[in-house]
Amino acid sequence: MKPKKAPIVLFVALFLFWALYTGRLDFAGLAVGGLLSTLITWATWRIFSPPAHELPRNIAPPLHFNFVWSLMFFPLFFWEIFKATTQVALLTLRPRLYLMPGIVRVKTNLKHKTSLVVLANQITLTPGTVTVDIDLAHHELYVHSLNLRTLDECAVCKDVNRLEDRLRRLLE
Amino acid sequence: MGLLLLCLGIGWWLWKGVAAMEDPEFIIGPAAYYIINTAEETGAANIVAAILFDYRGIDTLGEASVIYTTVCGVAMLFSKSKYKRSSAGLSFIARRGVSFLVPFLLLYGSTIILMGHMTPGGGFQGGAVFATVTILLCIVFGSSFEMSRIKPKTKETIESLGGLFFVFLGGVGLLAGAGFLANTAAGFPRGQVGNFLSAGAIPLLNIAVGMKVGAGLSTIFYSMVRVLELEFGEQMSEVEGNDKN
Amino acid sequence: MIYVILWGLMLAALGGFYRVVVGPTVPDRIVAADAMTVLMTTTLATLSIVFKNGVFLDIALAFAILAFADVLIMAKYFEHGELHK
Amino acid sequence: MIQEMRFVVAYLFMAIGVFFSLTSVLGIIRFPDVYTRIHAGTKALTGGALFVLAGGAILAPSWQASAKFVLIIVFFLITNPLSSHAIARACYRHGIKPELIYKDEYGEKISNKKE
Repeated sequence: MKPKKAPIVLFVALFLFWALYTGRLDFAGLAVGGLLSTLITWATWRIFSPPAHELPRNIAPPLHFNFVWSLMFFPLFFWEIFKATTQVALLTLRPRLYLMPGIVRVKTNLKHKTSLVVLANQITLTPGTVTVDIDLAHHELYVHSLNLRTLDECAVCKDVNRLEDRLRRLLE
Repeated sequence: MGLLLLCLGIGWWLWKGVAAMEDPEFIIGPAAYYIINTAEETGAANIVAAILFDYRGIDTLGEASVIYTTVCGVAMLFSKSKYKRSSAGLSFIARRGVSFLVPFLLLYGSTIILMGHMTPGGGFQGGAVFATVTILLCIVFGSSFEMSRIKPKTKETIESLGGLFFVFLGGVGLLAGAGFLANTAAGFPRGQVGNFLSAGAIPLLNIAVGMKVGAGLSTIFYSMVRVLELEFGEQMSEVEGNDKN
Repeated sequence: MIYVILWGLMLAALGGFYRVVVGPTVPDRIVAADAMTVLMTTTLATLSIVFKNGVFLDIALAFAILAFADVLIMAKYFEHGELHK
Repeated sequence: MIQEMRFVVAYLFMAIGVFFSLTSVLGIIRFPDVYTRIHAGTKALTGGALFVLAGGAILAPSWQASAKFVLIIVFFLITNPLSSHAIARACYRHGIKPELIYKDEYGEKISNKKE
């Protein structure tokens, strides 16, 4: 997201939050909401948008939001959450636990650090994996997996790379 | 097993207590008076806020000044050194996530304060949310970041301004010849129940208390944290240095 | 019907409480307590339907925010050995 | 008719959510060490809470209440992975070793850094 676009996006999000939370669509409510959103945007948009040293212009392309792909992305996202939940449920209901946990290093190709963070959160919500740490210098994630399946090659990396491709289409 | 039975028993007892609130015979004595007459007399839909700021406004002034006294006492007790700053925080994921959440939390706190006369909430609760935001910033980014954004002096100023505003609003009642902290009797418009501009001075008093509580609680947090650091700082200094992410 | 849902959520919270009491290490207790707060938030939201009262939803959101701050504070305390360093 | 459909769908969602919550708590009790317990405590619980709250949003009497349910869902989706990540990292940095582990590339990284 370009630095100039960030306050506008933040203002719209805050205003939407106000309208949804209070549920008042009369004039006074919307006016107070607009005033408050403007104030808070003015006070905090520097925290919200990525700082300048994180975003060297010539290397990292600005973050944008692909609206058409998001219509496909979010159903897939919820489907992944559902799969993760059923997987844990099936694991716990078995009489013997078949676990093969381990921590794996996964290399990613995302250029923007904010999209890396989104990827990390998404990994935590999808089947069998929790992000333990992030290495910003090498763009690597350390992922704790519930079931490695094989010890030699990285089966978790394939899952993560699939998610990463989806996220790149959404954000970069 | 005994623990389980105890939990179930307490749960059943609480459930009976909550369910009894549905019973109309539960409401007797002064409660019935307030429930029937509050909306008409003060214009506030939230009965608790009306009682706090209208029927017993002077008590609330006393309660708010308790916080001021606490801040003064804590600051006097632990004023041996200046605020020590540090930039140790949590990982980058937590930083980015919390920085995304902070504007929404601020808007949530101000919503609680401003809607205090209609929905549950008010100055004390919204101020607590504001203090939570500053504590989160201190925890996640390290205290030097938080203090560079919001100076400790600014917090003290905001707290004093909140107190002054409260007393000033009470004084308006005196000027109108209706007694200290009078609400509708002092000429504040009552408005329509459930609207934004209703209940006279109650929203303004909510704002004053919110300023006071938010700034006061975060100042107390910082003073306490400094004490922890003075006590345990020497033992833990060797753990430093493995947090460069 | 909705009482069955409520009892189920409370049973789940009781299981979390078992882990809080027994849990061999401190992070075990933190994880279980976090689970309990999530369940409590859900229970409060469900209670708003039982009593037909929107108050419980506001309380649920505030409770969720405080629980989140709690977990982060515990995590930092655990990582650094103290809060302010 | 539509009203009955709404009730059926909402209670179905809520029942699925309660089932997931119960299994996740069972996972917290049964799994061997902290890291695997975090798996159960994050994923299954987020899913369970999400389903119960979605059922509540369908069942809610007015659109304002539904909007609040949706806000709680979004809040959970943002904060739950954050807090579980914070706990996992803090555990490892504090020095709690996993009891059952087949491959550990993170430990190698930390020990390399210290030397």
